[in-house]
Amino acid sequence: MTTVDPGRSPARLVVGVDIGNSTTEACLASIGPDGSITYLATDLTRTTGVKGTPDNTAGALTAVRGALERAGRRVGEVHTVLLNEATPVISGLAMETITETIITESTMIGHNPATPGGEGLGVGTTVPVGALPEQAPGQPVVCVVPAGADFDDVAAAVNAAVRRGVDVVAAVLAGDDAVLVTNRLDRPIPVVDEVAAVERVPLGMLAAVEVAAPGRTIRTLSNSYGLATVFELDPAQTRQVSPVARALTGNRSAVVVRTPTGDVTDRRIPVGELVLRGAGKTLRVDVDAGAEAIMDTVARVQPLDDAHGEPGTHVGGMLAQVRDTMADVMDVAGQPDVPVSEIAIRDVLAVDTFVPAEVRGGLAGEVALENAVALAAMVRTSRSRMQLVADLVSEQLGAAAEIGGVEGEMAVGGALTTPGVDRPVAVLDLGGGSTDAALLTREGECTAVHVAGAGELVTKLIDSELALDDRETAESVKRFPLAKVESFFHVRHEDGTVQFSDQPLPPHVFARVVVLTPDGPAPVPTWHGLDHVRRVRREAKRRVFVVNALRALRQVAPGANLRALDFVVLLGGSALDFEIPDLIADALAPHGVVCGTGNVLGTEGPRNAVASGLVRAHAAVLAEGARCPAS
Amino acid sequence: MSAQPPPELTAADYPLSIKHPELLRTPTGKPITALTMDAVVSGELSAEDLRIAPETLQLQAQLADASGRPQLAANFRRAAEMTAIPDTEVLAMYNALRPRAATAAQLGELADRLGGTYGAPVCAALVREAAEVYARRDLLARPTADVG
Amino acid sequence: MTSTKPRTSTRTEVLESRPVNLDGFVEEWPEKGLVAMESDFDPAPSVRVEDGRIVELDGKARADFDFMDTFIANHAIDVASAEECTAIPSVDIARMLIDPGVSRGQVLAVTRGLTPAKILDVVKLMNVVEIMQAMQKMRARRTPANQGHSTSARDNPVQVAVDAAEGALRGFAELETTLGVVRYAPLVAIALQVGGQVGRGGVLTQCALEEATELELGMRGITAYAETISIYGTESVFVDGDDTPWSKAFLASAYASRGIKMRFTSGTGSEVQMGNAEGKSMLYLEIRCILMAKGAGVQGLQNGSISCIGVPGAVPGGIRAVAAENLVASMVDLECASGNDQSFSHSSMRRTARLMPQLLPGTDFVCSGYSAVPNADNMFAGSNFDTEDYDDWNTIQRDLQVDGGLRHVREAEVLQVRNKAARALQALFAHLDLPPITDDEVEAATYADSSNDYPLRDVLSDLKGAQSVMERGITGLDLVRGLETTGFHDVAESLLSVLRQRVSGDLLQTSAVLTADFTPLSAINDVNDYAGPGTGYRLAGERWEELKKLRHVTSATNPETEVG
Amino acid sequence: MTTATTPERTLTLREIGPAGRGTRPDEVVIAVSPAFAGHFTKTIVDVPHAEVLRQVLAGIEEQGVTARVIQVFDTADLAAISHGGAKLSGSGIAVGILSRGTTMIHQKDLPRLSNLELFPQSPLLDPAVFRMIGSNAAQYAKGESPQPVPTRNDQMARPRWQAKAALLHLKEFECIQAGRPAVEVEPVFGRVGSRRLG
Repeated sequence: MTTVDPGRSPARLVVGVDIGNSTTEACLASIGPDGSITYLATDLTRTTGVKGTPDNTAGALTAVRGALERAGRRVGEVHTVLLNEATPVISGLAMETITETIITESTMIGHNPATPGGEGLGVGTTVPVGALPEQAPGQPVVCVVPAGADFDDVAAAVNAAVRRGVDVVAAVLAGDDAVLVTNRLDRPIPVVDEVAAVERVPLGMLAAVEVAAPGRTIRTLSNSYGLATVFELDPAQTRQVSPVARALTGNRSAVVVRTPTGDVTDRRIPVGELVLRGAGKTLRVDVDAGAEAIMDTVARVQPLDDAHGEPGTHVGGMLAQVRDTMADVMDVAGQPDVPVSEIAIRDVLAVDTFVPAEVRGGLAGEVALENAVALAAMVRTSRSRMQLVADLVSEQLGAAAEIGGVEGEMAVGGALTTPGVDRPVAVLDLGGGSTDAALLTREGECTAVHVAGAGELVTKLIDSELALDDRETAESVKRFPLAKVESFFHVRHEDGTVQFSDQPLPPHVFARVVVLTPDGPAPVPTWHGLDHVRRVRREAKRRVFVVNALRALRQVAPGANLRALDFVVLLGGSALDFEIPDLIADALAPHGVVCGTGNVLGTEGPRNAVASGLVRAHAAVLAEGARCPAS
Repeated sequence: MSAQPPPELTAADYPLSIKHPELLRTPTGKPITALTMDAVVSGELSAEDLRIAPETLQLQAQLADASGRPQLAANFRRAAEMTAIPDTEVLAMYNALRPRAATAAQLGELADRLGGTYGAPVCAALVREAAEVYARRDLLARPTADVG
Repeated sequence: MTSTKPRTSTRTEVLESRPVNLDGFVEEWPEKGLVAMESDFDPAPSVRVEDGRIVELDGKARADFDFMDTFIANHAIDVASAEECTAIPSVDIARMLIDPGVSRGQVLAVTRGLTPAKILDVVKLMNVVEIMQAMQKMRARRTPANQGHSTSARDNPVQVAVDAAEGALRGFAELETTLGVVRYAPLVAIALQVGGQVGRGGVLTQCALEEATELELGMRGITAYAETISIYGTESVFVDGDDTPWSKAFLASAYASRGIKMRFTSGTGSEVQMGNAEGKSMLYLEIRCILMAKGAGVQGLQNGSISCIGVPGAVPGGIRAVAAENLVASMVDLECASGNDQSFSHSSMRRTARLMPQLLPGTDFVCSGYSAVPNADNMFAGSNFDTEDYDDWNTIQRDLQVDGGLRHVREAEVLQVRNKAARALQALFAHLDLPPITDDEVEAATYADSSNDYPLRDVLSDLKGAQSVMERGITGLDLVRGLETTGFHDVAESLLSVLRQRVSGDLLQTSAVLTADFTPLSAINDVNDYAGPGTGYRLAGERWEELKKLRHVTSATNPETEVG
Repeated sequence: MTTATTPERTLTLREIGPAGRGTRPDEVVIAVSPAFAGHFTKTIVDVPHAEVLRQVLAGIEEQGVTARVIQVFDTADLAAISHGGAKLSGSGIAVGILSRGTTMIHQKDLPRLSNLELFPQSPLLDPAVFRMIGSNAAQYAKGESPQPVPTRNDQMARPRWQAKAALLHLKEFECIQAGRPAVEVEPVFGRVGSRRLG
């Protein structure tokens, strides 16, 4: 420290430090008295604690020391550490299911067992298999078989009844025995199996059983007029059963029982209101109105001042929790408390999604894809604890530490070091909890916004839409490409190319859809095919990142006109994703925007923008150049 | 079991950490008394400082001999030789000694490497003995792998 | 069904319903090795030395040796005294073993030259009381001890830490853990180490895993010792386990070269269980394992059937054979961690009887894994004793005045160390930026019994944290630093003292443990000097006063109150 | 009909020739050990071998896949039996079954000591589990991705079954006929007290 005298030293060593939600980055540079910058080294480490809190100090020090080590410089040589004004951003996620399918009076079985038996349509009265010996010949019957019955015995009982003249036209089984039973019948009939709650099938009622050939779907029971024909319905009754037909569409097998008031309904679940305040207005929107309605409302109250959810609902709970977490984070000994009332929700993103849910009243664990709304919310506070971090860093390193500027502005500064980029430039920082945009105009004016929803929401959508119930697997599906293991020695990638290997693949991935992680293929526990998984993954990314990219850029673009943007530079961890940058670039292409992943300093890729931006800004001040005014 | 030179330490010198801390050094040359909390907190110590030195294993071998445990002493002498071998290579050598994992020539090379590169004659002798027994008991790797 | 069973007596029904009848029992089949220790198919003892080399062993010429014979002949048996020792009548050696006038050292001078069949011939002469009598003298360390398991059905590190702390406080000298989900290992091993040191400074810990990871955790100073290095009594089973005596001997040296205490594991029944006993009795094969371990120069052995206990447990005299195998380990001067560590019987009476041959004479570790968690949380598939048995165990120690290594501890003390262990781990996780432990978890851990009593953890974050421990190269030093800077100075000092021991190598000596004042206590400085009544380890003085305490003891001064 | 106890079925394996390699891609081979349905008639927990085989066959048939049964005589090692079966299977998938009930699903390209699914705890295998094993084997043969059959665990299986399992293992080894090649068999099911074939 004795060797550094800011007044006379020819060059001073500075370190820009960017404390982000998940990573802390450092950029070490030497600045000449004329403001000329020589970049020496960068470093990256995990952020310690929540961004904007004193816990960040440890990570900041690690990054500074790491950069110094790479450049072969000593701690004592550092003149100034430049920290970003990192305001804490906390995001929360919630999901509300807003539809529910209910079957009453056990009217319908539509669970699509993997292996139904026989083919065709059988219509008759439901009779338990045990009562077949007493059944009088003549009337067509549908045989209902309870759990535990042996397939040989069932086949023998049906064959015996048929030989006596009983017209057994179809069967419904509890066990997974349909093929076994049909293979043993003298006269084949359609059989639907794996009906777990078969004891609740109404007996003595008229029922229709339909099974289509492999690879085909049923035609009669999924058609309202087919049902009308089978059950001799009048137009009013036909209107009533149309939901049944709709629910069975696409199935290979189905059972419909005609009961006096049986029905299938698709009900909307009221899940409460979202109250949005901004632009001098307070608007309310029902969450079950769906994402489009919510986002329209959000757009009408821009800029959003605050949002609340109805107490007692998931959304209400989530919004309250985000607020509380922020209050806890800001709670530092020796500092005045931040009242919860001062912590506001500044953005909300709603996304339509669906969750596979078991149908209420179903007899065979039928699953319906229910509609749901996923919400991401973000809270910011104007207060930060960065001064504390700066003090601690200064004390530990024995160097000056100053808080150097607003993140968005700094990010733009750093992005400008990407080869081929010039003002006006917009950056999109694709993070874990929020997506941030900033614009630097030709005149040097800078505006920045943060919007809710980023990588974590994508993971959540993948997790629920594929019914994985395992965030780790969902995270892998998001991050790595898919493949199908076709044999122990080759996989087919999602683009259709085949890759062979010399070593046999591990047995647990055999015949499975896998994600190709750096540690090798990991199975995705789903019965869906590769194409479906891929579609879900890409849709989730599109609905979050593409929607947010457009939303955020519109907020910073002059006159909300995307065409007014020339260059868009993607930054942040998710800019390293293998397809998100392409998805965003494709969406921006029609607006004539050049969009690509940043390459900060020509070497760092989408990393280190803010840290190097801090250095640039500092150098500019030294050279008494113009500085981007705070927005 | 060849006779060892007369031990300099006796059972009464155990435990060394209490009776003879002055004899104990880390592989980095620090005395054991330098392993203090202050040194840990200030970051002066690295994981390397918490390893055992070959000289210490030789001292423990003397104690084992002095208490009538020649096999234990021999193990410590092999261990003293192995302190110089990197972790991954130790595991690779272990794997080479598994049944039908290496050919006679490969085991011979392993013994030579131990005896030459690492100056580990006792370990080398163990590997040569294994090679001889494996040859007799059909436990060498077969030239053409038969995984069927 | 119309067929009727013959009428049974009400008494038979009562007996049928006794738990012991849920256990399995089988007839002997000596030709296949399904026999404990008395088999006509075991070889007769013999040894012949030429030019300083054993050329005949138990009726086999060197050219016919399998690799166990070769390794034992080359490394385990003292060639100079082999012919002379093996010539001593077996009955004389058996008598030396139980004669208080013959010292342990004098016995060792004979046993070092014995062949496997000769050792079998000796112990076959001994009944279970004589085996115990001999064990009392031959145990390597004078002071007996015990080892505990601390695991969690959910791999919850908080549970592992607090149950380790309580276990250490209750007296376990060593603590062992393992995992359901292996990737959790780094967090659970850290938890075991921290919890153990909170309970009692100087406790040694280990995490049972596959060799490479287990060695790595040891090398980093996150664990202190290892014991799951299995050996087998026939060549074919040894090869099936993908090892040989030479590979295991090499591994033993690898551990020592990193300053890490290690013992092998073997036990009666494993060979017949795998169908390759080669027609030899279970005990004969186990004696071969014991001598192989001796020859490898490993300081000790975990034996007593271990995970195959159901096999000797089902044949006549099987538990006598298990007692004998522990004795043989001790009489060839190895540390013996003597089993009692796997679910053994549905009958409590039988569980207790199986323990007596180790508890009464005392062994280096009476259990090589007493479950310091409820058995449902025991990831070693259940132990012979668990947390429910603490009070019974303490009472048996007090009734018979024997030291089984545990003691009764008052509730307030238990709660205090559990709470402190949870808080220490909470602070350490925060310091290392590992997934947070909440105050609710600390509170739950303080008062919990099983994993069901804890809030669920975020497994994904934990696994990422566990991975980061490995990636960031976190070592024992980082744990010390973290504990020190977060104010757990005493815990940090204890852990540093344990780490310092690996530089000294003192824990590598036979039967070494670390006392509460961090003195290494091994067969060198705590020599078993039993020489008959009134000598050797006696439960007396301060330790006996400690063991007199139970949960409920009526006060003699004021019978309306309890002491405790 | 559900309450009536079904009469016990019997099983004989009628030899129909040497075990050859199958050509149908839609077949699963079931390879049984030397003492299966011969020296022994039931598993360690008294599930009749007739029921074991019937349920595995049913699981395969329900998936629309065909099955061939072979009996191996020269080994009682489950991995060898299963892998040998897989090599003869047209689909490359086989189910190997030991007399005591221990079962494995294998695939021909895997190393012998590996497997697709292993059910080592013979005391916990009941007819329903054997059905699921057959079903999964057939799904592998079709190139589908079945969820692995849930494995159960019981800490007290050791004291109750460990020694008996060892004994049965030894007995099965006694039935090995070294050098006798595997044969293809036709399972013939009957019912106790009835001449009617199922």
